[in-house]
Amino acid sequence: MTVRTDALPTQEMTINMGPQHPSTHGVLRVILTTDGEVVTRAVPDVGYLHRGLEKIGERVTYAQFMPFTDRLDYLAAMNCNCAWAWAVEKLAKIEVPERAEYLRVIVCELNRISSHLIAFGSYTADMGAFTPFLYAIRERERVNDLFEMLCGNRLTYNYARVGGVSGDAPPGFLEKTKEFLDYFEPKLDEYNNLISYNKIFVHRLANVAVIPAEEAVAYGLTGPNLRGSGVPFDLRKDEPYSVYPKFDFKVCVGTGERGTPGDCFDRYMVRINEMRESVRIVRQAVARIPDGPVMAKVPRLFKPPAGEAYFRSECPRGETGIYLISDGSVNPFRLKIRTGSFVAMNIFEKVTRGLMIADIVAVIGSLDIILPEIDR
Amino acid sequence: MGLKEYMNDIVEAVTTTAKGMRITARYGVDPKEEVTLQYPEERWEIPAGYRGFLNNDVKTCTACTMCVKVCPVDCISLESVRGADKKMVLASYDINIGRCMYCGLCVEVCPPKSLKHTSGYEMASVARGELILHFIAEDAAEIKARVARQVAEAAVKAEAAKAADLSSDLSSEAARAAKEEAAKGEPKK
Amino acid sequence: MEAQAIFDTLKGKFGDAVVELQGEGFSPAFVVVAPAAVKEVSRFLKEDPGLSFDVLMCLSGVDYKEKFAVAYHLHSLKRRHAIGMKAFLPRETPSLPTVDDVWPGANFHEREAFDLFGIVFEGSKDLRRILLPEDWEGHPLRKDYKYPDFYHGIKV
Amino acid sequence: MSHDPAHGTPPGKGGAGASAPFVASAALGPEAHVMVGNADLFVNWARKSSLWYLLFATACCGIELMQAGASRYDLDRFGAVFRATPRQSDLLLVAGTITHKMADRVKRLYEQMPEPKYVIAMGSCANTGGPFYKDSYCVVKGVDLLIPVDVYIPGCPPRPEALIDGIMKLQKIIMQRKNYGAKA
Amino acid sequence: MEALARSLMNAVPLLAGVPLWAVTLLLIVAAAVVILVFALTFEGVGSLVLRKVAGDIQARIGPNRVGPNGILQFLADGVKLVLKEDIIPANADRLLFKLAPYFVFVGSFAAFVVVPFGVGLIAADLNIGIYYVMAVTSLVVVGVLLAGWASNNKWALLGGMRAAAQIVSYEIPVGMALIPAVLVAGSLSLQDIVRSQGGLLGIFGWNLFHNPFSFFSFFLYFTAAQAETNQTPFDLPEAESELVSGYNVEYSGIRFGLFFLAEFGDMFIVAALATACFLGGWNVPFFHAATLPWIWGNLLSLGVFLAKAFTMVLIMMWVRWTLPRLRVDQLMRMAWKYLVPLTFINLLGVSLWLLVFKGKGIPAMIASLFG
Repeated sequence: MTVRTDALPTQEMTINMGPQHPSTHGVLRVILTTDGEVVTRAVPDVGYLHRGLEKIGERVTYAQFMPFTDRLDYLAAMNCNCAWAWAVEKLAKIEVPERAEYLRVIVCELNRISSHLIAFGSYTADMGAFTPFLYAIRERERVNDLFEMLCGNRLTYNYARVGGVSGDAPPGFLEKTKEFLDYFEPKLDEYNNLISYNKIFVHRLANVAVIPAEEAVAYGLTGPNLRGSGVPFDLRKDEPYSVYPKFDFKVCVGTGERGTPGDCFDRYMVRINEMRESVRIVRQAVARIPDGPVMAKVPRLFKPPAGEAYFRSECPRGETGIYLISDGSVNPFRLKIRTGSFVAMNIFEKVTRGLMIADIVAVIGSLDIILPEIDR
Repeated sequence: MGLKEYMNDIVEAVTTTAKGMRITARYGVDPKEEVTLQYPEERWEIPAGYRGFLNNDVKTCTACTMCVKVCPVDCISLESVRGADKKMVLASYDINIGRCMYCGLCVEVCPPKSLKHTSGYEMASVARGELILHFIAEDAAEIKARVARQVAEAAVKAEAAKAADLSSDLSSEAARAAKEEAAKGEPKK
Repeated sequence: MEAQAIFDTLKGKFGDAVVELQGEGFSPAFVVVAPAAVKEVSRFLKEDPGLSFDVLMCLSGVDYKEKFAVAYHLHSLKRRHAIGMKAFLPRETPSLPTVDDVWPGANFHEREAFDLFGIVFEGSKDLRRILLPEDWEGHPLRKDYKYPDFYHGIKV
Repeated sequence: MSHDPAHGTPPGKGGAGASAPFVASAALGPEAHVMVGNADLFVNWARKSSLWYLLFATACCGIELMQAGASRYDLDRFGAVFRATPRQSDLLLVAGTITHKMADRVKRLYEQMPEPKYVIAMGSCANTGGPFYKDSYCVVKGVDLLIPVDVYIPGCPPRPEALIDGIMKLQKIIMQRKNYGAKA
Repeated sequence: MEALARSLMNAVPLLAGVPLWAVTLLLIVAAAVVILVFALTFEGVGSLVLRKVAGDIQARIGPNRVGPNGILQFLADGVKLVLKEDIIPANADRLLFKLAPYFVFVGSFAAFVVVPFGVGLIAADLNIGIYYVMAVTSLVVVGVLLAGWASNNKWALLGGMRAAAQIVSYEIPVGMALIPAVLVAGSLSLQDIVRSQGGLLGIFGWNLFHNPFSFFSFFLYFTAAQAETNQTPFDLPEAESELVSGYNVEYSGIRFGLFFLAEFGDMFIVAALATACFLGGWNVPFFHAATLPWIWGNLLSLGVFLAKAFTMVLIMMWVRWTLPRLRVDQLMRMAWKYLVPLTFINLLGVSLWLLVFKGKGIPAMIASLFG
């Protein structure tokens, strides 16, 4: 707390970047103590969207908890659905048919694209350029149309089931997906020309809030935040689950292109490149999807064997780990969901020391946090 | 900050800005790029499986309360009373769409497939009460009363029928007894 | 390295502080540790070159009806292996030493376990409620938690 | 304006239509029957056609609100621009779950808005607590326990079209409002 | 104005008895009303055009349901803002809070006086034209600072501080970038500057093509002016996403409306100065507007001037919807390390050019080659 006591004694100002602020990506409150524009301490205060999801998990059955996983991370609802399904299948050792796994990979990667689109769009909107945000939402609308055709809802899909998926792909779905991929791939280069390499944008992001590799590992960062610091750890490659080993894709790592590795620009560019990789995965999956059933034989009142399992899958915002304890009854006994945003918020206070107020907004955007994942 | 970097900064700033503005200009000039759907006039055609407001076809519904049990939010409230012919008669069937989360679990679990998603989504209302859809027009109490009367009538008819059977049994009893006497009487000769 | 091998090295080093290995039915096996020895065991798990568990994936409080437990899920980026560590706590005064100096990432997880279970982590940098409002009574994720009727005059 | 949610308006015609279960068509607000003079018409027209909504997105409905404001559904056609401060906005669109920790913030936001202000409860969470009605200990069961609500939009999350339908219904209500002349 | 008043009095016998000063006062008030009406309608229509241009660029339609094709949108906004509740925060500095919007609006509206709309269409052809504009537009800084301080809100305070730092430090490049036009025309009055770009050289008479330095100073002026009017690459004072809309956080109703109008007023002033000083003002290319009879000459020149000014405004809007926002320290670095040195070098270049070529630009020299 450096208080300059030379001629004019100045005092620090505490500002409430309160629960309602245009660029906190939801109801996050950051208590800033600033010395003019320079922030000396930024303490995040979370919990404004805590809805007690884990308590609900203990009171509903395994199948009934699936719609609640949509509300866990509503920008990547498919990934959370499938994470819950995979976790229960790992606990109860259920064999899922091949076509269901392919469908799950297709929808998870499509949802990763639409989640990164919102991350990219809202990040540029926080930096002041509002137009790329609307282009990103326009692309996201086309992904919504695909999901609406597949499972009947635009945002809270409730598509996966324990043992498979709720419904097979309607006719024309795979063609429409291919059509979307061909339409979407050139758009990424257009975004890069429009905003990613724009001088002002680069100056706002490069060398801001640098997270070195070992600090990212120590704080348990995962996903694009970890890969942005140069650690090539991707669960789909290093702890492969479902049918991911069948596809070849590159793990995008931050290389310090426009500044030092691990700065905001790297995390941003990792997400842009990851969208390209997801397009490649979905192309391969659509080309090689086998026929067959989409649902394994699972009794309606499903009672898994007693035991404990920890399953983690690669969600757009980092690793979503589900620690599931079952005592053999219809309801889960204990359910702990560990998410990427929760851990990203943990490092927020250390990273934002000495930055300016405009950079606080940049750091929130680069960590790509989302509040229901933090508060659950 | 060497002079070369200084000039490079300026040149890079101008070129990247120009590249960005060329793209926004292309969108600005080209009317084909516009994707707006003027909602009240043009509407997005809803795909087949869309999970809109729920609708229960009351005739085929067998009041088996499977949907009430499976709903994670308890937004379906159902009252039924046992009819004369032992089948359940629906007294009232309400779905509170203000609380429903449109997850579709009830539609999957409904045995007679009477509960289905419609493609409706426009039900903005002024009072919170209007968010409760009532699928049975009549008031629940009237239906209960009517069914109770039917059950009572059926019971009375059953009583009468039983009484009639009883008496017929008696008479047939008596007739058989008489026949037996006759039969017993005859073989002694 | 296999869970059994990890358990043996720990058993060798810490003796009776390491109670047992929950292997069967637990998909990452759990090493059960006495609460007092949590800090030393975790420091050893992190620093030992053979194990080098440098990532604390998840720290969760569990209410086993008659006793509490804190479950740590550890993963090593270098060795690419994972292990679970569990410490059982009495139900009345659930408290154990903190690990946020070993893994800085543990602070938010510990605050959440304190907030939702009431497990006190001694020596923690900043142990406050994280998810619930400051003036909330009770710890919701306990099995015997009764929902409050009103909060600030609003019906719960 | 908050009242017991259980009581419903008496049902209209019997028989379940194929798509529209019969609910009495929503009455157009408490002052539907009032005769509105010309001055009111002009003032109400002005208020109706520049509804600046507060950028207040707490949960999933916030994403649908953003998509309603974006290119395909374009709320800007109705003159509805998003404003960052409650001082300049006249429509509080509660989009998402309101938890108890957030409750007094919502009240403060509502009180900071200058007077002719309207509230739309968007989505099940804002209407009645939605998916978290039964088992959640920290969700406010409906935002009308905190602030008076003008229009409820069902849906979880409601489509952007449902949001625009709700806003158009609010515009009809605004057109009915009587500002000048003797109070009826 | 006196000459006009005297000619009016001779023409109209009825006015003979009225003292001269009364007639001139009446004329001045009439001119002021005309300009105020023009300014307010431009600012209203400007806000609608801004949202239409934004819609176009962002692949959507702007406001089109209020009135035929959205024309009455600004009227609806204006009436609604006037009828809003008048909120003054509890322990805000009430007097300064009320005063701030008027400073900002007066600051931006007073500059309309010297805008050369047409051959004779100018409110007051001050001989210190540009100097007067620079002086008056700096009143906006005072207004914004007052708004930031008086509304007793930390965000507003930060917004006000940023505005003060930004506008003050961008006054210098704006001023320096306009001086080349003054040097070429040899007078501060805007009418003279515009007349100096006339002649039958057509487009090449413009200051823009006079010499490479003045060509370069047009772009410097445009960037610095974009900062002067708080447009997006430099809209830090009311940064929507950082400071919850900066200095006008606590303003609602018509007070916010005044800030809103003043912003568009500034945009027009900046565009008008750019047209007058670099793009030949009301000069019709290859045609001498003054030769036409009185009415047509003015109308034609007014039309040409407005066309050029509106294209400049559209270009500012186009830049506004493309670029992200600078950070405060980058803003200062750009002003003091890039714009100020460049404008000084530019100024040196222009003056050396005029010294060496005795005041003739490249087009003039080429024209003289061909006789």
